[in-house]
Formats: sequence, structure tokens, C-alpha cells
Amino acid sequence: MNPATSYKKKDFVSNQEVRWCPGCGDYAILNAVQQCFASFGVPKEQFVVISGIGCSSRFPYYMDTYGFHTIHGRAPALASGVKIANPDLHVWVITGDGDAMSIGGNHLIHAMRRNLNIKILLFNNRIYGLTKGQYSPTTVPGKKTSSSPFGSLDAPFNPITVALGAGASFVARTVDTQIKHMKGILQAAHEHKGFAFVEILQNCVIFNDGAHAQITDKEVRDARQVDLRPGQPLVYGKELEMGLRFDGEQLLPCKPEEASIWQANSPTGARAFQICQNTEDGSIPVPIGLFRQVERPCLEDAIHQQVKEVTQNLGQGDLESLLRSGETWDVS
Amino acid sequence: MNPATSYKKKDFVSNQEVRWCPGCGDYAILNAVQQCFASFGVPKEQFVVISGIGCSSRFPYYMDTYGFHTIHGRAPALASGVKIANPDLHVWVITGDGDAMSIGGNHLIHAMRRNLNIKILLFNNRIYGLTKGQYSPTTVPGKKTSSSPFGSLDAPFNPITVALGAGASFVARTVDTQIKHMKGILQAAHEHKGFAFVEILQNCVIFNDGAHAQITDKEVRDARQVDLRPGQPLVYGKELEMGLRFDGEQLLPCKPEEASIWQANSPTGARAFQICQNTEDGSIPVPIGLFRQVERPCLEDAIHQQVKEVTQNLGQGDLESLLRSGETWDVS
Amino acid sequence: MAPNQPEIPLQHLDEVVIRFAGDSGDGMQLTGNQFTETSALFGNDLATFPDYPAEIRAPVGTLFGVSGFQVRFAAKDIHTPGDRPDVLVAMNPAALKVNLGELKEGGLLIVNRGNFSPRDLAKAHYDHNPLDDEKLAENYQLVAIDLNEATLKAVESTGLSNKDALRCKNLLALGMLYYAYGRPLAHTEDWLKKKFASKPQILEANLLALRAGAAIAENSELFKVVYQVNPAPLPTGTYRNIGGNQGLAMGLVAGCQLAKLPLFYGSYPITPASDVLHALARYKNYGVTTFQAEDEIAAICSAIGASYAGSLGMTGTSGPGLALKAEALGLAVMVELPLIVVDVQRAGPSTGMPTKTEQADLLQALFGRNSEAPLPVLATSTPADCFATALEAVRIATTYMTPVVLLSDGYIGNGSEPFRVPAIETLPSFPVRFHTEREGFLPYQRDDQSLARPWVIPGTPGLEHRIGGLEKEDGTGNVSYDPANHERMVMLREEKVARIAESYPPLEVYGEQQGEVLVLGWGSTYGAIRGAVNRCQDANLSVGMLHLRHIWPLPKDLGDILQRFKKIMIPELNRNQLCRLIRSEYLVDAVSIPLVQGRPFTSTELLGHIQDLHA
Amino acid sequence: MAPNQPEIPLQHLDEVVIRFAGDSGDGMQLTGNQFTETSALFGNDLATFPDYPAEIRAPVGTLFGVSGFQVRFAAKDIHTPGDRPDVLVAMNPAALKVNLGELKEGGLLIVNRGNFSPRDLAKAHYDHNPLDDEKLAENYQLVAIDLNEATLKAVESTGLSNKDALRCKNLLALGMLYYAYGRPLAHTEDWLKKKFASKPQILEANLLALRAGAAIAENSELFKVVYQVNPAPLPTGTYRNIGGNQGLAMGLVAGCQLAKLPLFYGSYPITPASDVLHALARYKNYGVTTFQAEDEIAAICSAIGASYAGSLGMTGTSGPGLALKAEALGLAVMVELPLIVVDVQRAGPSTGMPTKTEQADLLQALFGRNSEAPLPVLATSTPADCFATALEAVRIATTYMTPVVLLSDGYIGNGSEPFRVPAIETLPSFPVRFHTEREGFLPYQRDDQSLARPWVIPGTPGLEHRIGGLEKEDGTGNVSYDPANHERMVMLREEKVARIAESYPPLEVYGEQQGEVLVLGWGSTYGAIRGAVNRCQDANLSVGMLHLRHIWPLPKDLGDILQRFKKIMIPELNRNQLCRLIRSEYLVDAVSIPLVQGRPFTSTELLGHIQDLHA
Ligand SMILES: Cc1ncc(C[n+]2csc(CCOP(=O)(O)OP(=O)(O)O)c2C)c(N)n1
Ligand SMILES: Cc1ncc(C[n+]2csc(CCOP(=O)(O)OP(=O)(O)O)c2C)c(N)n1
Ligand code: SF4
Ligand code: SF4
Ligand SMILES: [Mg+2]
Ligand SMILES: [Mg+2]
Repeated sequence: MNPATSYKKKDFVSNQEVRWCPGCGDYAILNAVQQCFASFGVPKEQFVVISGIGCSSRFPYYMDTYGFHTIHGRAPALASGVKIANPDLHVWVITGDGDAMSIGGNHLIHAMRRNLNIKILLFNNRIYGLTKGQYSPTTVPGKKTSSSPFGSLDAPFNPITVALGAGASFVARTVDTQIKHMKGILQAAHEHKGFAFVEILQNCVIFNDGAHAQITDKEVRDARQVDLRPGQPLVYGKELEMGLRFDGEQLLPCKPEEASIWQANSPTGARAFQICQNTEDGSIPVPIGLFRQVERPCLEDAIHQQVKEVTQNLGQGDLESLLRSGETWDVS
Repeated sequence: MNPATSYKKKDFVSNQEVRWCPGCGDYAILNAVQQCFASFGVPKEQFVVISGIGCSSRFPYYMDTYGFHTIHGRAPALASGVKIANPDLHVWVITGDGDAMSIGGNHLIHAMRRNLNIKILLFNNRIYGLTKGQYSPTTVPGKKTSSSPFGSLDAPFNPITVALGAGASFVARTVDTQIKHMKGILQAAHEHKGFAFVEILQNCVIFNDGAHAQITDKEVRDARQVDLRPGQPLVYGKELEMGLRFDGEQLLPCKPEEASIWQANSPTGARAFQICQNTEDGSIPVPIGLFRQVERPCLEDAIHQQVKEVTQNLGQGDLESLLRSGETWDVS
Repeated sequence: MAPNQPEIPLQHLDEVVIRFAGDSGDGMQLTGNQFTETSALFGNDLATFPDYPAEIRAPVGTLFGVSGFQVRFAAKDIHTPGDRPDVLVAMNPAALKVNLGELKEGGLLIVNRGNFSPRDLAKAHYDHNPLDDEKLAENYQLVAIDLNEATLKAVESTGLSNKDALRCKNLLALGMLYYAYGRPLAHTEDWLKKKFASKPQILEANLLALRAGAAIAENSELFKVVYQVNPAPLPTGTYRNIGGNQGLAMGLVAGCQLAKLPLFYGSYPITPASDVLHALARYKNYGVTTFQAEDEIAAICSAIGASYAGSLGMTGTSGPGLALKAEALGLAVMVELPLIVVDVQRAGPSTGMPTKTEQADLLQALFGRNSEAPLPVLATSTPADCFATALEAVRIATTYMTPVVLLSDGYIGNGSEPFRVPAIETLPSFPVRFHTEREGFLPYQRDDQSLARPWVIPGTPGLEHRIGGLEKEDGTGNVSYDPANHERMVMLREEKVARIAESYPPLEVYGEQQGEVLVLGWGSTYGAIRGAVNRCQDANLSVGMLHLRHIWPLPKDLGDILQRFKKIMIPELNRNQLCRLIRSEYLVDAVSIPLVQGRPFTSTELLGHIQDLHA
Repeated sequence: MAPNQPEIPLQHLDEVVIRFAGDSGDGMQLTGNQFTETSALFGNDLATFPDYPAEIRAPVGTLFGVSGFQVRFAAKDIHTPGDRPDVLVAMNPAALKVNLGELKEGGLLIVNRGNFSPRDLAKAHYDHNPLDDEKLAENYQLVAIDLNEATLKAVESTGLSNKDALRCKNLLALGMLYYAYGRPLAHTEDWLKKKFASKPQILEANLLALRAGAAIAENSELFKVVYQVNPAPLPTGTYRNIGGNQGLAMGLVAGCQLAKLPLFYGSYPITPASDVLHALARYKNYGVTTFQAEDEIAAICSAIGASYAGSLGMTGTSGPGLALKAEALGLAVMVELPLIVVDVQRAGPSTGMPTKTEQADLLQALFGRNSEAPLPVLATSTPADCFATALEAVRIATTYMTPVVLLSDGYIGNGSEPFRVPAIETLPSFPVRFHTEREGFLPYQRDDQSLARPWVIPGTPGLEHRIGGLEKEDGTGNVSYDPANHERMVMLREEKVARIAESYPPLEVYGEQQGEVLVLGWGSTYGAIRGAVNRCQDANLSVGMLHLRHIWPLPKDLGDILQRFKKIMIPELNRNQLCRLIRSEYLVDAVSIPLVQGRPFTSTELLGHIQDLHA
């Protein structure tokens, strides 16, 4: 790696006009990512930003890095090839709730289980933006959209449980408008050696405005969010005056000093699985932050290690040895 | 529904020669399913058995019911169409670890979240049987197979956590050679109103013989399996002389009388998520039985309910009303 | 309309093409649609062509954010939304820049001067104000007024904020055009009243703006002439204006009513096909079930499942989605279940230009599956034709127990034209009967005539059987690896599809029945070809026109017709796809006229090509 | 070999076709392979054709569980594993029933009498013992012995259980045949020693059985004659026996060595392509990375990603998998990255008959993508030809920055023949240089000659840029919706592919260079056509043969050659796919000779068709 230059945000701004709707939450995420990339100390030619199709997936065009706007749902698969072929690259995947969880669900969960050292940012606006507002696999039931004029009937996915179920080694959630929190999560994702899944609650002003407002609006944010910080107690509120504690399979409100200490690296992640579902009735705040972070081997490392070992055992192959392999005979 | 005839197993045996390898675990499952179908009291013409591609997916040919051997990985998608179009049918999907968890992973998890009233039996032999023995997404790491001659490097899925993460309303595991247990699970799946996912540990004598032996062999079975029975304590051993109890995020051995009572319908399923991972080091037995069973609305019911409501509100449409809809004018 | 307009001369016109262009937030689609509907009710023949930007809502004032809507209305039978507009309404500099080049010389140019601030100009990459350029007024009938100011004044009384008030400026422009073409405001007024029933303030503002537009035009004598375009002598009947995707949805619903089957539509959204899903989702009270699947593969598989269970399964998509459905389409061929796959084509390859039109999926539809998997391919040619083509697709799918691919495209899907509502008695009837007879039942026993196998749905007592994607034994449908059986089955599937051609009505050649040049077309080139051929007739050029609805199997009388002409010309919005098929089938030296610019042919272009062939 | 065999006459033969047939557990593939290798070392020309059952291991003795292996070995240049066998080895009644019909009249029939119990007969659906039928011995040279008993006796000394002992009976049969054709046991003995190095008891038993077979044959004078098939006069050089899928893998590895690129193979297993994955997975020490993806879509996408990052990305599959890759293949066309997609075709449609061969994915390869997405298509024609075709695929993909589809099929992939190992100096060289120059860099600037765009890999400082599936602006590669640019890009992509034809060597017609009939072929029909054409020459029929490696773009000299013959005949294992292409391109009335039985043509069949055309 070259000695990392010291970058400014603008070094990551491409010359392409940004074409999201005015007010779209994607702008803030773009801004945060550009800032973070500038701060990582990674030579910029080592970044590859890969996306599928969707409003969110236009992201690579706006980043002055290597970028690949692929096809709908397939970004994790393509990124896997990139990372395996060249493990030195910093591969970031940008995707939407439709791209990642609808058509691309299988590639997503397989990338998670394989634990390639890839970062995935899922812009969850709970709607198909680019195709003009159909419901997505994260849309709340009952919502009237162009494809559900009488209300959507599908039960949605919880992206966090899906990621945990698939064995992701890093699972986090942040919010488009909370730039400081977002940058912290992006930094942690960058530092994580392995697959990092980040759900970003993102507002689509056109087709699903306010979809996350009940937890992200400035007025309610403190009361309705709890930030999961490993090693820290589960406290929230403007003055962190409220706490949560685990009691068997229940999560109960408590005084801050009684709050459970959050661990993101337990053997099974069962509490992460629990806490991200404990919020349906509104009595318990919605968790953001770091659900899970564990270390396990990265597939691309194992692949290259095996290549190395086999080469050591069998010797470096070349054209000569290839052509001479097998049982041969001569005709003269 | 017709008054259910009283069936014998042989009523569900088709006239096609069974073509699995002698000794394959699939035979026992076929036998159990035929017995169970005969016992459900459902008119046989109401059963539809749908499969993808794989050794296991040949299943429908051997059942004297309606059957559809579809294409690789797509059985849950096709079954969804069947069930929505005709909710009266009893739709059972037969699939393998490759069919369901590799190429078909996305359809599987979407069917789970939608909670159609479909039963899925996943024959998990941890190998691709039909294509002659490549590793699958459930193969243990390190295994040498035709496509991993130096050992497989992929981290496997845990089918149970995947199902829980996707929100399946019924999640169970059973074993090809434990026919009584299997029949109990099949019965429970049948009775469950919603999507039922059943993982069946199945032995492939040709390509992965003994893959489950360390927990299914007669000699070790009692010590290495714990059967999850809702409302019952977590006890195991020949004389049920051992117990397990939850302690926060830990699962600890204990006396049978101290064992935790198993619940399959907790709000979040966190303990199911935990217990199916607590077994890696061999100190804790591997759970089979009923991981999860909760009631939630079935998609096909919601769809037909909405059709009914809309029809009530707008009136039954016919050709006349269709052609007269919209703003018209006359040219004469 | 108003009494005091003596000095403005009235000019009768045969037809007019207006293009509305503005920012995607400016409501151009709505304005265009209102003008269209009013003209339809007035009795004109019509065709429209909306041209959306790729972005949902691009930043205001940018070139890529321009949204356009072209409408052609005429006192005669017309077939396209017109080549170049007679009238351009440009709501901002970007709209002017993008569209001016196509406005006819001397055409009417209405510009919202209020949006030409230096900032607006910069966003459109103008380094000067084009309105200051004298040539503009020389080359066009320029009407440059400040619509913003006029609107604010007009709606002042409602007390709306400036921002909200300015939203009405499109209605002010519409009012002006209504005046210029002598159109009543009533239809749009009624429509506004319905739309804003619950927002009286907004309603009031819109009505005021609309009326103000008409009044301003009249009082300030903006136009040097006003025009009249008389009703077209259309065949008698009841008409409605119809968009292509809407017409397709209606046709599919009607087809299922005629077949007496529930309709199941499994789909995954994709431009420009999503509107078919949206339209069908509203038809729940017509026995329609829609299922938004997780991807295109699940969509088609769910539809196959639905057909298996006794609905008519359908799926709709565009090119990239059709590619994903290829494998499952092969399964449908093998299990011989009815299925309809709609492909509303768009410009490719790959993601291509999703909002632009093209006809380049023909060979994919014919051959884009592993091995020999023949199936019928239909193509619709205009928005109004969608209805009939959809009926035909249902007829073929259910009569022959086969998947059908129905090709439309973005130009047809998003365009609209008057549709003569058919009398129910005139519609074909093809009710489906499921097979329930146990006696001698074989899952793959074929109908003598159609070669269709029986449609037996699960739940039918005593007919339990298994189907699947492995080769099946003739008759029983059991799995078979027998070489001779395989060949027999391949040929039976081929022959079954071939026989569909026996059910076609005879082809009709338009124009010359034999002679110099035959223009052979399919799909959305219909209007442009028809226009060109009409102009050839005026010019006494010997030209015939044949437009195919059935692309596969090809009509049996096609070969003869091809022989009757010296030259065959095939214009397509692709590089030569139908042409390739025709050459290989009939060994005629057909000339390909390709166009791959993401836009339809103009009649003028085609006229040129026909003249070249005559030269 | 043994001294005391004076009275058995020795007959010289030009060639012999042996088919080994038995239960899938009987080790027929192994037996056939051993015979093949021994004959190869002996110097014969060879071709083999294994015929597996669809089931992994069907119940013992059933008809569908029969596994076959045909080997043809000759003292001359041969091109197919032969039409009908001269010798049939049938290890059980099922094997007899399935294969007897094809044994030549008077052929040698070796039957394991020990497996003809009533139960065995019933499983094969025989209602009597066919060995009791006198006609059998009349029509064939019947050698019916109890191999079971002979084997048990032979290996008695090892103390193996009966079950294990009986496993050696295929080696006993092999030993008999070695005797009959005067072949040494040494090669198989060496092979056994390696294979069972760690199992001395099993090794001993196998060696005993092998030797016993030869001894029994000699001592009991089982055969009335023994045969000699001399070495074939092959061109000088070093040879090895090679299977098609193995040869393909070797060629791909060699190609990457020549291009100086790492090889990345992303694949999802599917019959009959999986062996390419298996073979490549063993080449880890050759800079090969294999990735078993979750499905075919992920497989091709991972390969595109690998090419983007600087490896040569490849993927391999069969027809249903190619269908799934269609959308991503379009992306590869759009981003203009090198990529190789191998399709080892099998019988379809849909799942079809996975273990049977067919050539029916040609049109899918050419047209199975949305919109205009042209790419080169190559076809390999024999197991040995796989190597060279793979090299050519690498050359084209890297020189022209394009995805390439390489068609093989089950017959080629599973078959084997001697392969003359090329001298390294004779191999083409096409090392790749990634673009690193900042000055004037444009992602879509094209090479004047090849029209290839530069290959720039992430990690290159200063060349950061974005690519994707949306239409791109000429040169910059930025997203563009400009109509004229779209047309330009469509035509540039088309022209780039067309230019590949400029790099082909001239076509070579075999046989007559002009005259009555040209047999035009591609892919695995090579051997059958060559055999038929040779027989025509013997019969003084005017026939030329042209076999295409490059299916798209078609060679520039093809049109001229077609003109030199009165009739063009195109035999294909599909319904008419190449024929359709040739007819549309050249407007020649080529005659299609289709065969869709999941099996290759025989030379005899083709000879008949050629004679018909001459009639
Ligand atoms: C194969 C294919 N199917 C469908 C589409 C149409 N499509 C493009 S983006 C999209 C969904 C976008 O939703 P999401 O991923 O949530 O992104 P957002 O626009 O909301 O950011 C769809 C259905 C496509 N481009 N390709
Ligand atoms: C599209 C497609 N890709 C690949 C295949 C090949 N294939 C058939 S079955 C199978 C995997 C079978 O494994 P599993 O689902 O575990 O079933 P098993 O044979 O082990 O019962 C594969 C890869 C196929 N038939 N279709
Ligand atoms: S449609 Fe929604 S998600 Fe897409 S750019 Fe506009 S606001 Fe953003
Ligand atoms: S290969 Fe394995 S899974 Fe398949 S039939 Fe044989 S034993 Fe069963
Ligand atoms: Mg979204
Ligand atoms: Mg398996």
C-alpha cells in the first residue's frame, strides 16, 4: 500500500452531477461516506464502490473512486469476485432495501456466511424508489403504494435478524440524518476485518416520506432510540436517564444504573436477535448502533492461503508442467 | 372438502420405481411422509407435493398425489403461486440443502416472511447428491469433495438460524432414521397454520456417509440430542437424566429437575436462536424438535380477504363494467 | 368562447402536435393528459407520447430533469404522436434547450419567461438568455410571458403561499392553449373538482389559474390566430382514451373473463412494465390476484404455480427481467401449462436506457432459452391494439396449453390514443373446461386438433399425477430417457406451436397488394409506417404495408405475400431481428431498416427509406 | 503372450469397438478407462463415449441403472467412438437388454452368466433367460461364463469377504479382453498399485482377478480367434489421452498462462459441466482460484468482478445455467470486460435429460439476452480440440475485451481421445498489459484495430472511474441518454465483435473443395461427419466438409465457400439452429439435418443423408 495521502472530502467527490430528488436522505449518506473515506488513510485508488440498481445504487457515480454500477441485486456477488481476485482492495457495496433484500437476498446472505471482508451499506427507505414507489420487503404492512393500492399485505423482513440469522460477523444500524453516529458506524465497519452489514434508515421524500420519522425525528429521537455501544450500558433519553435490562427473554425498562451492559460479541448473538425485535409495541426504544461484531476467518484469506499451501506442496505450475502432466506416450 | 377417506400408506405410493441409491436416507423419509399423509384425514387429491432439483427433489414422483418436480431452487416460489391460487390445497415442498439454501435461498426466506401456509421439508445431507458430491452451503468446513479437492473453505449456514432470522413461524428439526420423531414433527407441521420449515438430517451414503453420525448414531443419540418439546423441560440422556438451563446468554448443563422449560412461542425466539448455536464444541447436545411455533396471519388469507373486501366495496366486476370504465365518449 | 374576439382570425387545421416540456415537478404529464382528454371528448383522433426523465425528481431546472409530453390531435385518422411538434410549451430554459431543435420552423413557441433568471440559465448550461436572441422570434411564433407572475396574480385571492400558488402555473398554460384551440375548460374543471375535493383552497387556485390562462390569452391577444381542429371521422362507437399499459391490463382481465378463469399476475416491478402491475392491482374485484414477487424468477414461477392450480398465471417485465425468466419459461414449455409473459421492451443492452423505447427483445423471446423450447410470440402495435392482442394471448395460451410471450414496448406502454370500446357480443369466446374425467386419463394425451394436453387441476379426485421439467414419456408424462421418445416429444411441442397459425385470420395488406415495395413491420413501428405509407400513396409510390401481430408461428399466408413484392423492407427499433427471421424462413433478401436511438421512427424517416428503395 | 497358444488364429483388424455395460456399481467406467489407456499406450487412435445413468446409484440390476462405456481403438485415424459395437461385455441381464440391439451381427458377446438368476432376470423385466435362447449363439459369438464364480475362485487366497471379492469381477473381464486383443497387463497393474497402495488386500485381489481373466481366456480357449489392432500412424509427438472437460480446463489454464493472468473460475455445479470445475479446482498451483457460487447468477457476477479486478474471470455451466446468466452476460457486454462462459450443453428443454447430449443452446448463446448484446461464440468439436478452443477463447476475450461463450456438450465433455501435446513454442502468445497511463485516459477510448477499451484495474493510481450497465457516453463512459450516442455505442459494440473475424486463420475444407455437397458442421458432430465424409470418398461421392470453430462472428471466407457447392447440408443435434443462422446470413437454401435423441449422429446415418442429397 502506498503511504496514504491526507485526503479531503472533496477528493472523493466525482465530477458527475448528483441526481437524487432534492431532500432525499441519500445526500447525507454520500456526504458522510466521502468524509469517512477521506479519513481512513487508505489510498483512494484502493476503494471500489459497487452497487446494484435503485436510487441508492447510483452512489458510485458520485464517488471519485473506482466504481461499478452493476445489475439489480447482484452487487454482493460481483463484489465477492472483486475481493477474492484482489484482497487488497477496499470493497464497499451500496444497496437498497429492494436491491439487497428482495431480488438480491440470496447473494446477501451468502456473502454474510462466507465472511468476505466487504462492507455493505443498505439504504433502507422501505420502498422501491427508482421504480416509483412500490412496496418493498421492508415496507410496513397496510401501506398503500402503486402496487398495493388497497394496502400492502406482506409481512416485512427485519434486516437485522436476517443478517444475524445468516451469520454476519458485523451488524449495525444507523440513520441518514444522524451524521455523527453514521460516521462512527462507518469507521467501525472499516476497522472490522470481515463482512460488515450496515442498515441505514433513509428517508425517501417522494414515495415514503417520514417512514422512519417516529424514531428519527429530532423531537422523539432521544426517547425512541437506544444506541448499542459494546461495553456500555443500555441507556437512552436526552440525559441518558432511562435504561433497559435483559430479564430472560424479556427486555425491561429500568433505571440507567441497572441497565444491562451491551455485548456485541457473545457466542450466539441471541441478545442482538432479541433486542431488535423487542420494539414492536413502542414501549421500548428502537436500537441503533452495533448489534454484532465477532471475529472469524475471511473467505478470501482462506482461499489465498490454500492456494499458497497447494503451491508449496505441488510446486508452482507453469505451461511446461501443465502440458507434461498425466500419462503420456510418444509416437515417432 | 370431501369427507376424508381412511387411507393406508400404500394409497400414497405411486407406480414409479424409486431410484435413490440403496441405503439413502431419503427412503425413510418417503416412508414417514406416506404414512403421515395417510393419517391426516385429508382427501388425497388435495395434496400437492412440489420440489426443486436434487436427489431429494425426486420425491414427488414417488407420492401418489398431485406432484410437480420444478426447477432448481424455485419450488417455494412456484408453491406460493399454487397456494395463493388455491388456498384449499395442502402444499408440501421437498427440497435439499443445495436446492433450498444455495440457489433457492432467496425464495425460501421470502416464503418464510410471507407466512404462506406451506410446509417445507429440507433434506439436509450437507452435500450436493445429484450432481455427484460437491460441497453445499451446509457442508462442514475442511471437507474434501469433488469441487473442494483440498478441503472446503466456506463457512456453512445454520438452517435453523436462517429460518428464525427470516421470521419463519414454525421451525423444526428431525432425523431420517428417527421415524417416530419425524412423524411427530410432520404432524405438528401439518397442524400449524402457516409456513412450516422442517430440517431433516439425512444421510447420503454415497457422497457424505455418516455426516450426521456423531449425533444420530444409535450409540450416541441419547447423549448428543436434546428434543425441544414446547412446555417440556430441556432434558436428555437415555433416562432423561441430564438437563440444560438458560443462564443469560449461556446454556448450562444441569440436573433434569433444574432444566429450563422449553417455549417455542416466545415473542422474539431468541432462545431458539441461541440453543441451536450452543453446540459447536460438543459439550452441549444438539437440539432437534420444535424450535419455534407462533401464530401470525397467512398471506394467502390476507390476499383473499382483501379481494373480498374490494369486491364488496366496488362491486363484482364483469366484462360490461370493465369495458364501460373510465371516461368515454360516443362517435355516431 | 368569449364574445369579444372579433379581430383574431380562425384557422382550420387538420392536425396539431403540441409538446409540453418543463421540469419534472412542473406537472407536464398532467397538463398533457388534460389536453388529451379534452380533445378526445371533443372528438379528435389522438396519439400521445410522454417522455420522462430517468430520475425520479431531478434537481430543479437541470437538463436531465426535463419532462415532456407530446400530443397530436387531428380531424383525421392518425397513428403516431407526430414527428416534430407544431407547438412547444417550454416552462424553463432547460426545457427550451432540450426541445427547441425539434420544433417545426415557424412553430408556436410558448415560453415561461419568469423562469429565465441567470441561475435558471446556468442550470441549463446557457451562457446567455436565448430569449434575447432575435432569431428566436424570427424563426418561431414566440409567445414569451411570465407565467409565474401571471399565476401569482391569478390565485392571489386564495391566500396560498407563493410556493403552492406557483404549482398552478401549468394550468394557466393549459388555459391559454384551450383558448388557442377553442376548447372548453369544462372537462378539466370537473377533473380538478374531483381530484381536489378535499382541498378546496388548492382547487380554487387551480380553477382560477386555468380560467386566467384562457382569459389572458383572449384579452391580451397573445395569439395572432386561433385554431380549430374539427372532430375526426372515426368509426361510430363508444370511445375512451387508453394508455398502452392500461389497455394491456384491461385486455388481460377481459381475456380471463372470456376464458372464465381467475387471473393471477405475479410480477416484479421494472420500468416500463410496472404500470401493468399497478393497473391489475386495482382490478381486485374482477377476480384478479396480484403478487409482487421477490424477483422476476419468483414472479414467473408463482405464475406457473397459479396456472397449475387453475388460475391463468401471468407475469410482466421488461428485457432484463425476461432474461431472468428464461429458465422457468423452459419449464412452462415442458409442463405445457398456459402462461402469459408480457415484455414491455426498453432500450438496452443490460440496464441500458430504462426510460427509452426499443424493440430489441424479439430474438430473446424466440430463442432465449436452453434447448428447443418453442412458444408463440405476439406483438402489440399501438396503445389501443394492446387490448385485442391481450385477448389473443389469452386465447392462445388456454387453447393450446402453452406459455405465450407478448411483446409491447415503452413507446406503446406509455403512449395513449382513443380506443373504440368493443361491443361484448363482438368479442371472441373461449371458456376453459378443466379435465375431470378419470376414464382413460393420461396427463400428456393430446387434443387431436390443437395438440393441447388436458388441464387438470390439483384437487380433482382420482387424477393425481406428476409433472416436471425432465423429458416426459408421450402420453403418460412419466420421466423418460428414451431417445425416440425424446425426439417425438420435441417434435410434438414444435408441431403444437406451429398449429397455432391455423387459427389466425388471413393477413391484410394495407395499400398496394403487390408491386414494388412491401414494408413489413411489427410492434410500435405501426404508426410511423402507416404514416409513411399514407404519404407514399399521396406521392403515387407503389407500397404495401403488412404489420404482424403474430411473430411466432409466422402466419401461413405470409410467404405468398412476400412473393408479391419486389422488395421487402423491415423497419425495426433494433439492428435486424425480425429481418433475420424472415430471411431465414423465406430466403428473401429483405432489407433491414434499423434504428437504435431509444426513440421511435418518424414517418418522415421511413418515407425517405421507402423512396430510397424505389430509386 | 503365453507360449502355448498355437492353435488360436490371430486376426489383424483395422479397428474395434467395445462396449462395457453393467450395473452402475460394476465399475464399467473404470474398466473402460483402463482399456482405453492401455490401448493408447499401445499406440492406437482412440475415442470413447461413457453413458452414465441419470441416477447416482440406481438399485442393483435395474434397467435404468445400467452404466455403459464404449471405446473404439484403431490402427488408423478415427474421429468417433464408433456407431455399433463389435464387442459387448454385459455384466447382467439389464445390461444385455439395454445394449444387445446395438451389437453388430456376429459380434462378440461376453456375458456374466453368474448374474442371470430369476431375480436378476425379473429386475430386467425378462420373462425368460435370454441365454437359453438359441438364436443368441447363432447371431453372435457368445461367450457366457460365470464371472462371479471365476472371480471368487481367483481371489480366494486373499481372504476377502464374498462381497468385496466380487467387486473384482470387472478386472477379470478386463483381463480376458486384454488377452483377446493381445494387450499387456502392465499399465493396469501399475495403476492398481498406485490406487490401492494403502489397501494391500484389495490390491492383491484386483491383481489376481486381472491376471486370472487373461489366464482363463488363454487356457480355456474362450475365444476362437485373437485379434491384433496395430498402432495407428498418428503424427509424431507426445500424446496423452484426454477427456473433453479435462482438456477444456487445461486449455483455460494454458490460456491464462499465455495471457499472463490469474484465472478465476466462478461456477455452480451442473451436469455435464461440473467436471470443468472439479478439474480447475485441482490447478490451484497454476494461479487458479475457483469459487463455488450460490447459483449461476452469482457465479457469472463473481467472474465479472474478478475480471474487473484483474484476473481472467470465467464461469461454466450447462443450458439451464446459461439461461440464468443471460442478464449478467448483457452487463459484461456493456462494461466490455473479458469473460469466458463455458456451456457444456445437454438435452433439454428445461431439465430435459441431463445426462444426455445435445447442441441446442446455439441460438440461446447468440441471442439469449435482452436487447442488442453481441458477443463472440466459439464451439469446440472433440475432446482434444477443447484445448485449442479454450486458448482461442482466452485470446479473443482478452484481445477484444469481450465476454466469449464457448460451447461444448456432454458428448465431448465426457468423451476422450488421444491429444497430441503441443510444443510450447507452437502456442500463440497474447500477454495482457493493463492500462496505467494517466495521460489522456478515457475508460471507453478504443484501440484503433480491435476497438477494445483499455483494461484498467482498481488499485491503479489516478485512473479512478465508474462503469456500469447504463448506456455510456462514447469515450468517457459516463452515463448518457443521448439518442445518437446510443446508436453509436450499439454499433461500436457490434463492430468490435465483427472485427474478431479478421483475426481468424483461413477456413479449410476437407475433402472436395467444390462440387455437389458441402457438409457444414459445428461442435460434436465433427467425428460423425468426418467418418461419413471419409466413407463418401471411398464411394466416390463428391463431398466437402467444413467444420466451424467460430460461430460468431462467422468467418469472412465462409460465404465464398458456400457458393462453391450446389447443396449445403447442416447436421446438428438440434432442430436447425446453425442452419437458421446460415440461411439468414447468406440466403442459401441450406438443408437442415436435425437429430434430437440425446445421442450423437452415427456416421452411417449421415452417410445416408449425404447419399439422399446426391440422389
Ligand atoms: C432485473 C431487474 N429487475 C427490476 C429492475 C427494476 N428496479 C430497479 S431498482 C428497483 C428497486 C429499487 O428499490 P431499492 O433497492 O429499495 O432502491 P431505492 O430506489 O429505494 O434506493 C427495481 C425493482 C431492474 N432494474 N432490473
Ligand atoms: C439451474 C440449475 N443449476 C444447477 C443444476 C444442477 N443441480 C441439480 S441438483 C443440484 C444440487 C443438489 O443438491 P441438494 O439440493 O442438496 O439435493 P440432494 O441431491 O443432496 O438431495 C445441482 C447443483 C440444475 N439442475 N439446475
Ligand atoms: S425517489 Fe426517494 S429514494 Fe429515490 S432519489 Fe427520490 S427521494 Fe431519494
Ligand atoms: S447420492 Fe446420496 S442423496 Fe442421492 S440418492 Fe444416493 S445416497 Fe441418496
Ligand atoms: Mg428502497
Ligand atoms: Mg443435499
